[in-house]
Amino acid sequence: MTVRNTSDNLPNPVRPAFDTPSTEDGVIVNIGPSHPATHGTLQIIAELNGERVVRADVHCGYLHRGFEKECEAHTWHTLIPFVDRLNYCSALINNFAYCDAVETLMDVEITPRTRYLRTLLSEYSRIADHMTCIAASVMELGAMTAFLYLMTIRDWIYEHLADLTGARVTYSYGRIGGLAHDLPEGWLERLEEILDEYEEYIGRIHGLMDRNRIFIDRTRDVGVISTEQAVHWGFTGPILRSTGAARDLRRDTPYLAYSELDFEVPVGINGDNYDRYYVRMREMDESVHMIRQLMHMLPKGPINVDDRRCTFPEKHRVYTEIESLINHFKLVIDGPQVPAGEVYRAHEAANGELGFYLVSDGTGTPHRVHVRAPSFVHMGGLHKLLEGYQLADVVSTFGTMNMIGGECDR
Amino acid sequence: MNAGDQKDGAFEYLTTRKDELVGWARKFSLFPYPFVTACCAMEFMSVSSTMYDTDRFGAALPRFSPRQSDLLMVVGTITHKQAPVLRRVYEQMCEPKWVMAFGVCATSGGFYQNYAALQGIDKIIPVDVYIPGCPPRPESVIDGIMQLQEKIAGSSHPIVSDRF
Amino acid sequence: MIQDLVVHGTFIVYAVLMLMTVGLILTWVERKQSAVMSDRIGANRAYLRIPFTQVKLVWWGLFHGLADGLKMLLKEDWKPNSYDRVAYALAPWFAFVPVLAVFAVIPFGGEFVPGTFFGWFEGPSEFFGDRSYSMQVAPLDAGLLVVFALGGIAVIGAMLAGWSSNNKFSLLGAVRAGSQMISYELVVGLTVIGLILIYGTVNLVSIVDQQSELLFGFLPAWGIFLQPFAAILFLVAAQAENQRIPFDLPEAESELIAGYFTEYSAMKMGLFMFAEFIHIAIIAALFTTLFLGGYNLPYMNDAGLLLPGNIEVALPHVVVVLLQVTTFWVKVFLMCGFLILVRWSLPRFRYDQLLRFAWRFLLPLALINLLVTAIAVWALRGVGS
Amino acid sequence: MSADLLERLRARLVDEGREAAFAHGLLAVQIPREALLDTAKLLKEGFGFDLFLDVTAVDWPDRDPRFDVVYHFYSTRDHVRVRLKTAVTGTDPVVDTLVPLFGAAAYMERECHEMLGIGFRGNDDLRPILLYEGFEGHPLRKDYPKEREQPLVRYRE
Repeated sequence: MTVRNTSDNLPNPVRPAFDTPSTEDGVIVNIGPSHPATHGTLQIIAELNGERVVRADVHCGYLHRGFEKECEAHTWHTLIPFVDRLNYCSALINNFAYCDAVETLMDVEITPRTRYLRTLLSEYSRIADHMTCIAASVMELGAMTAFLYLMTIRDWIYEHLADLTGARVTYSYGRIGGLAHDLPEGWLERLEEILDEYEEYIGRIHGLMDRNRIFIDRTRDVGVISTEQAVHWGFTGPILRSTGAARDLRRDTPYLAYSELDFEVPVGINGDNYDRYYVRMREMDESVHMIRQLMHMLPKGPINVDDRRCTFPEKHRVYTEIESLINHFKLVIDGPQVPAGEVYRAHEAANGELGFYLVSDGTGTPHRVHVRAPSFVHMGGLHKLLEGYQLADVVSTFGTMNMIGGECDR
Repeated sequence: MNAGDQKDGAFEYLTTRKDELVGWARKFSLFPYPFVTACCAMEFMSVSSTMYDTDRFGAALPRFSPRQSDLLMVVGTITHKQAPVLRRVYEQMCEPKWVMAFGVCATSGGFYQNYAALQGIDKIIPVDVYIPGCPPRPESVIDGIMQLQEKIAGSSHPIVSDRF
Repeated sequence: MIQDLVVHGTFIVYAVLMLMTVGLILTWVERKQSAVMSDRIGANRAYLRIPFTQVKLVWWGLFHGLADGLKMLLKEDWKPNSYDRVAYALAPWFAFVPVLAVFAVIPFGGEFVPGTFFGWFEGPSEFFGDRSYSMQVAPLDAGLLVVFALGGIAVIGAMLAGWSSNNKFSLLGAVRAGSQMISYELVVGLTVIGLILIYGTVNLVSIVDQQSELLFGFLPAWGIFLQPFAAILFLVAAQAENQRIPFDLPEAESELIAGYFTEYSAMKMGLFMFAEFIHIAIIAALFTTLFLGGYNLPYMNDAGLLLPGNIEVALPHVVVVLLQVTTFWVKVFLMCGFLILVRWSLPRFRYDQLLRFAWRFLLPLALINLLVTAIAVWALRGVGS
Repeated sequence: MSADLLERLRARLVDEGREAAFAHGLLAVQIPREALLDTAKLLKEGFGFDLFLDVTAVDWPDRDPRFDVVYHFYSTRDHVRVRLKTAVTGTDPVVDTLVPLFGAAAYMERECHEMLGIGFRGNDDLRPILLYEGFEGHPLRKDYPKEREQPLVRYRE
């Protein structure tokens, strides 16, 4: 039944940058891709001297699913589900960033309600994403109970989003020129409840971790990076902010409704793992603050723009008017006709600058879709954060980097 | 079953009792090896934590060493680059072992029909349970685990074989 | 003579059975307690069907441990290609047996007079006469030293396992295990010397006996009241020797896969894991013996109750023995629960921090504790008393 | 302030004979490939575009310089973006590497190399990063069939 002893014939998919230790007592250790701490999609080939990492060679790509190629075979609309699966921790932010890019190219202005709703849902997703990141990184440090608390509250968020979108993780909720549908009855009331629960649970995490001597020892002054180095290596998002630079696209180049919101940009001091943890914790609080404001600002009105180039006609009109029927068919079969041109739009995703570079040749299918994925850039500079620290620090540093395979490898 | 395996009643009775006992032990002690790669990881985290809690089925002590695990949970898309790693992990696992394809990508490649994604892990390793969904809801994962338990309880467990 | 054999044989069987059961139950306690701590339900599906009926006993998932054990027995026993065969096969036993053997010197009850115990049966009563035994497998005068001697062997298991597995992660785990256990063994030893100073003996029975007295007429003279710092230090160091979170570096899951037993499968792995659980019980038993008055119920000695104000209530021997044995196990279980509570609350250390913690923090504290104890004992009793 | 900066940048580049125009919120500059390194240096040192966002390429199979290599830069001081575009031919798709200027370029150039076959002169570490050793062809080129698999493991059956 089983096939054995063929292991030696299996090819090695990567070529390490070094295969002999640089010193006599060095050992080369391969960590990943199937290692409990590397999320299954990263391989770190490290040279150890004792427990100290001398050199590290980071390989990603184990989750390269051909997203960009796949996009060229789909219409502008039907590739939204693929976009979801880039950063699957916060799929809605990807959705909206992509839709925003296409809308910019089409020169469509979204309705006020959609604008506020997208902002609200982006922040809501950001909470879920940061929660996943913190949960995973504290679990890798051995704190199971904190992990399970965070999972509980995240599950409520997932179920709540499933209430809205029909899916727990990958929502496909954004549409070019709007959203799939409006909020269901009672959704905002439940949101209020969840935010209250969130505060209680996050209080427990603060109690378990913040001043925990072991946690501080494990994360303080580990994986330190300076602002200059971080910018040099292209880091953005919480990792850049942990170094003390208040760079946040929501503040710097406001999009959606962020210019009308009151929020702070939390920054760290050292750029170490503890700062990254704490920046994420603070950002979640800011997100909650923003959601509370948005719940009151949310205007009434339509959610889809009245633009026949991208918005589907209402169902009853499809069944009664020939123009709408043809319009529907054209949108489904040919896709929205996006004017030729190219655009780069970036949103502040949970991990950093998520940019969509779209090239259209004027048809219903993109000519080229390129994603500037924060995780991928972060992996490019990861070795800087690992070298000189201990083997055990690989785990905590990698955890706070929040590498998401789908986004990194696309 | 060939002619040499003709058994009398008492022996058959003992064999079934033995299978029942071994099946009982094996089905309630499934140490999973989480081969977690993609989006399904989010649901894997959910299903193994508080709200859904696979520990209830005795399947929540993840052993990250393939030697010590019984159930290979392939969670997420397997790409051609990942395939040798998965195959190697499968080969390193000790008998008896079961494989669960968690989500459509592991089952069939999902909607990634392109050069990079492996079109279903059953092209390289045998699979016992397929769980559909992109990603599957935790309930369907639990259903998958229970179906696997039934399968284990209902199959025969040879104690003396060529391998073991 | 034959009577001694019978009694000690019974003790050995009882100790081994009890330890196995406790180990098994602890696997369940760990699962359930961690589940309760994180609002889960925990294992609850494994059932035992009473033969020839359809009655299924679930008992809150108690049988999951049995299923685990049986499954591990029936799993393929894998051996690495290039390895030291003997070392690889012996390693789990080196980890398991010393832990089990430590229990031999721990008294789990007070004076046991079989003749009186079986008072209402003619046969046993005559057979045993008026012999009396202290309830422990090996009544050694140097009991405490034996504990440390055997505890030192357990590290060899981890080292052998890591070395013979032909795996870099195992080797790293073994190196970590070696340095960690040696460092913390030292701390454990130093914390206990304070107690030895106070009690003036290394005989565990006599140590427990002295704890049945009262301090100031109302406080049980338990080690924890005499040596509170030593108790805390002992607990920390013992948890470290047990290699559980926050000190589980030799098998740190997210760093070293499964540490020194990464390459072990089936029951060999089971032995390592089981040894860990029994080790919890042993630590709890040692702590109980040294610091919590052992089998002593407060205000009770071998004769009966001794309440504050010198009120004595005599109890029959049977009741005393049963009470003592029960007290012992209750204390052990409470301690186990506490150790598991710690394990599920804290993140783990880093290797260098762990060693620094032992050498720069615990060791000086233990030395200070020892010094203060020595001065206090000298001042209270005078030299040479 | 930022509009002012971009206007100065545009004027400077137009003076050097480049094409520069605003499109969808950023300044897009078309440069010949020889000028890439100098322009990038000018952007980084002269105008403060310190964050290297992205490098990728676009394949136009029917056009004569077949590939457009596209760079995006961001200024963390002034919060503006700029896009550099340079065309290279299908027969000699090579540009200069930007690794000495921006560390972030290393990974992205590796990706661009394996995905579209663009060479980066001066970057000696162009091992596959998203793909694997032994993968033939460049999947993001329009002439690579989407479903052409190159499995590493022999299939069962």
